[in-house]
Amino acid sequence: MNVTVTIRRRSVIADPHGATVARALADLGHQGVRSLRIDRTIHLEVDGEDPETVREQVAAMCEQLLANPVLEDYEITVDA
Amino acid sequence: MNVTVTIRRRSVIADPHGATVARALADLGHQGVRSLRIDRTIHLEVDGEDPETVREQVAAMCEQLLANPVLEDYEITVDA
Amino acid sequence: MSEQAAIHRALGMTDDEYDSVIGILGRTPRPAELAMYSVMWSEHCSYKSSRSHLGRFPTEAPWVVVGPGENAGVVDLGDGWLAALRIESHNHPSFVEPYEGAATGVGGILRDVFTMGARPIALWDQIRFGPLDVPKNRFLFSGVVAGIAGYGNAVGVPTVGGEVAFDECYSGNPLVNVMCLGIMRRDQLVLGTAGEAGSVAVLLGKPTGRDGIGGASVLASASFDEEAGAKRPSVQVGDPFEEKKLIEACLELYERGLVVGVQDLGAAGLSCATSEPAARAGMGMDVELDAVHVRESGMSAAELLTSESQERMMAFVEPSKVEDVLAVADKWEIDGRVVGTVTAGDTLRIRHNGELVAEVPAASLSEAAPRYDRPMAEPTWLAAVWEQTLDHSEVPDLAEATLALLDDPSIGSAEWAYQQYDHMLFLNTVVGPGHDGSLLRVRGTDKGLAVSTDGNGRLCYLDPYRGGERLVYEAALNVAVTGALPMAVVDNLNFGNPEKPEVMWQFRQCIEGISAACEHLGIPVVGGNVSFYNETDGVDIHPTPVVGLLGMADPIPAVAPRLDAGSEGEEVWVFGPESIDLAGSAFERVIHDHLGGRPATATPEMAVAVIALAARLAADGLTPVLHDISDGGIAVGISEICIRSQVGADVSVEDWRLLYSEAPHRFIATVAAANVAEVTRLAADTGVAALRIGTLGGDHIVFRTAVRTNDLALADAGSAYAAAIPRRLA
Amino acid sequence: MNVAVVVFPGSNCEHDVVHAVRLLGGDAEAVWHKDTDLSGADAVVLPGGFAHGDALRTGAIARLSPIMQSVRTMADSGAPVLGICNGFQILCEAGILPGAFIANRDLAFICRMIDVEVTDTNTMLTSGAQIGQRLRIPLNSYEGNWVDPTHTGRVVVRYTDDPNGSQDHAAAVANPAGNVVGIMPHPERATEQLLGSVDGRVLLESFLASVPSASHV
Ligand SMILES: Nc1ncnc2c1ncn2[C@@H]1O[C@H](COP(=O)(O)OP(=O)(O)O)[C@@H](O)[C@H]1O
Ligand SMILES: [Mg+2]
Repeated sequence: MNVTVTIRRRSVIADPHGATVARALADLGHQGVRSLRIDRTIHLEVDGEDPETVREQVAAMCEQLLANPVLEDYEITVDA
Repeated sequence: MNVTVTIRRRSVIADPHGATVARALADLGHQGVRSLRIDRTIHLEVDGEDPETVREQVAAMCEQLLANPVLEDYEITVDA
Repeated sequence: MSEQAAIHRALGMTDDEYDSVIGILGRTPRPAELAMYSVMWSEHCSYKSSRSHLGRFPTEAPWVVVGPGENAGVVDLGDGWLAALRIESHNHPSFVEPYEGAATGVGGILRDVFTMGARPIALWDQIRFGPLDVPKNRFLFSGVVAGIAGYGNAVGVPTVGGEVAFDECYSGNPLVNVMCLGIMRRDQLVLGTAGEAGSVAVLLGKPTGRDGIGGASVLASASFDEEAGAKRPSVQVGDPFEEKKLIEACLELYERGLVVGVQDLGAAGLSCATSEPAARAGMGMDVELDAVHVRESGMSAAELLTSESQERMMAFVEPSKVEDVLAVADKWEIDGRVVGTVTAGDTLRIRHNGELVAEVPAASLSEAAPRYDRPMAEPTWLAAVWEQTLDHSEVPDLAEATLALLDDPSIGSAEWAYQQYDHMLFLNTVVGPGHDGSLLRVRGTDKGLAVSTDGNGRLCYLDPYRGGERLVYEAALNVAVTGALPMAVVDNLNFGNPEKPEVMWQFRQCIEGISAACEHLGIPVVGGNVSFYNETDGVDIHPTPVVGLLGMADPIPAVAPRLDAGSEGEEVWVFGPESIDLAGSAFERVIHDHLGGRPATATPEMAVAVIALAARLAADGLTPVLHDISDGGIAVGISEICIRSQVGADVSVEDWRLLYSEAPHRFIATVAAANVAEVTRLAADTGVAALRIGTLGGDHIVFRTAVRTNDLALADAGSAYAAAIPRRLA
Repeated sequence: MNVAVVVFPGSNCEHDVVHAVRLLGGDAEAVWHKDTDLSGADAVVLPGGFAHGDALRTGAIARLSPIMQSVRTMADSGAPVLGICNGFQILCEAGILPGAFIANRDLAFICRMIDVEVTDTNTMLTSGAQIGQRLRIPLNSYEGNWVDPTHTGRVVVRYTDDPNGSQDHAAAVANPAGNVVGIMPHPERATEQLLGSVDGRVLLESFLASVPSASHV
């Protein structure tokens, strides 16, 4: 099954990359950019039939490795 | 307008980090992971009325800065 | 044009070259064979335009263990220690993708050194770009620096020095050269040989993908034009983590004596790593491409044979030791596959999907490569350029001129770049980046190794012979000021299009100059690299050979001279001929935007004497600061000492031009009053002129001359020097 | 042996740490990350480098190595546990120290001497130093920017001129007991005058003094 994990930096945490990109865009003359956020999206192809079991398995991967709870929230979508 | 840019490393280009993460998941006992790809998703809020103009503007940002045209492809979605 | 011709031409092969392949095989080549010959016979791999000239280099000395011809040169340091060194260019890949291009350049030069059995202990980068007011050049410069940092830091080899320079001629064609130094115990030396018949070829490291397919011919050996972008599929991606594991695994293999030979996979990938070791051993080899571990499915034999996927090594192993070798690979978490067997005879046989895809004389891929004696002609414009001298009748404001020089990005502090490099790892860096030469201690001995890398395209443009000569002497003086004596040279010859007689002439002249200087210093050239076709839309870069010179201090000075070691009250002396030479100088470039005249020739006897004196002063600890005089002359030299030592200076010279003269064989020293007698005596003994030009003190740098006196606030000099690069990137 | 220096694939500074510890009269040995037995060790150092190539997040994969269980056990038992640079990042990823690391404020790798100030001497790393003592120690990191939304971290060494944006200018952070400390700059790079500074000695000497059997070797 195809699973997509979106990993989003908590808004309370500073984001040097986002800030730098936003500044650079402005320097390039793209004034109209109001806000900018960079997420990490992880696409996985996982064996399994039952979406729920797969989701749980991927949730475990997130807790163990894919996301850092101090910095990030994650969201799992199991594509049909 | 809200715009989402998905930036994906070309599949023919080596992805050392992706490979290392896949190996780590396997070591953790998550055998069922067939493939793994890490993309960047950039959420932008951009001034403008006309979706097409906004799309073009964001496309310019991708070419100039957001994506590395040598290694990556990008996809722009302008949310209604 | 026949379809066949279309194919071999598309692979960058001329019709004549194609015919000689037919001559060798006695038949038309199979596709995989054609692919192999096309990469192995590319300029980058075969040196077909340069081989005949490289023979000019002096390569012999009692301490040479391995000269040119192997992956790296090796010299004997004594007490059972050897040093391996090599320099490589990654110019064109870095233009296509600056981060990965520079990163894979670092990866490649590291492999050349640890292939020999040595542990890489330090890197030096020599990078040249167009002016920073052009956005593309800023992008290339910051990308290249990030790539060197990203790879070097993560792989765990410190980058302890190098060069950064900017000139219009590099705008469409940046130069990215990297030098690596490694050390090993004598018994760990390994060569790129396949060994006896029956020994087994084990491919170690990353899986093979379609990286840099045809990279050797497409990227490294063809010129640029607007369509550079079309060559992008050839981009290679580096993985320092994999390389780090590969280094540790290989070093363990050497320590345990598990291999008979090793060959890294660089340009031409498997084609090179099978044919060259076999040829060196006078053997043949059977190779099974299906055994090669791959990243992508459906790769053709030609693709597998020419892929430039990074972080791969070919080890040649006695059958009885294959298991141990695979176990070591397993421990370090890298892949290892048995892909071939060395055979008696000289035939390289390659199978894929059970089919014979190549059957060629192994040696023919390297040794039978075409040699071109390309026509040479002195450029018709040269004489005219020599006429274009400036008379310097009007005297500049000495403070303003010096400030302008300090603010020049080629002269100002390179800290913006080198503070991105880990330059302290391994705890060996005694004198690091930001000085004339780097000095590393060799732990477990009393020895110190010094390296300086130097290039000067403008000098070589004005006079390639004198330019090449002066580069070697400058590099030698740079290592001497750390207390070391010159030992060996590697060179990286960055030139334009060799099909132009002027370029070939410049190439030959530089080689003559470099060779002459090495002969006078009694040091060999032990390795190097040639990069041709550095041109954009038909315009060649200045001829830009880069010399990497290794020196040894035995013992290492207790306290080596440093630019930041000067203090209030010390006298400032200049040693060497008091001569004025402004042709090709930074002063004429920055202040007059001029490039003309003929640079002064070197004086071998003086060079030798000055180098010996500098090394002696450093070894005896008589001079807290020793600084060679180069770009910007005495004015910039003393300013650098003042800025780094946080103290002013008051200097006076009769003729103001002496402040900016870049005449060779001169250095500045600061000397405590108590040591002046001893220092001047040593100078007299060696026949080197000594001129006292002032003292350190105060918070201004004062320049006094017969016609004019100006003074420069130390603080202003310092901020101009520090901001020269960053302010242009902001 | 008394000080175990853990080597992950991608670690770089293990030899340097072993060298510095021995120089200061301690006894140190490198231990492979797949080993799980640290029973012979009185103290542990997680050295600098790029464990697992910094894939995903720095320290993310290393924290899962078999040996980390024993490191955690030692930390809980009150034994000295020191994380330097990447080692600090791993201790945070493992939750043994609070907070996490993000990219330097200016998105550039920084390798240079920096000035720090000791602000807390109640830890195994700082016990021999004075409050307010200034030290010059090399920094060498890209992700040296420490964040701690919980504000529970105990900052024991601060940058005097913050190079990377670290919260509270933190250069070193300790657990409440003070036996676990992570430090971003490299004390082992400042133990010999020949290399430019000996200011790292006071830290490593404190660390060794706190190691039961290493104090007078
Ligand atoms: N400019 C040069 N001066 C001296 N030796 C050189 C020079 N250019 C190439 N060589 C030598 O030619 C040999 C082959 O070079 P090359 O094929 O580039 O090696 P690799 O495949 O390891 O990069 C090397 O030993 C190198 O040192
Ligand atoms: Mg090689």
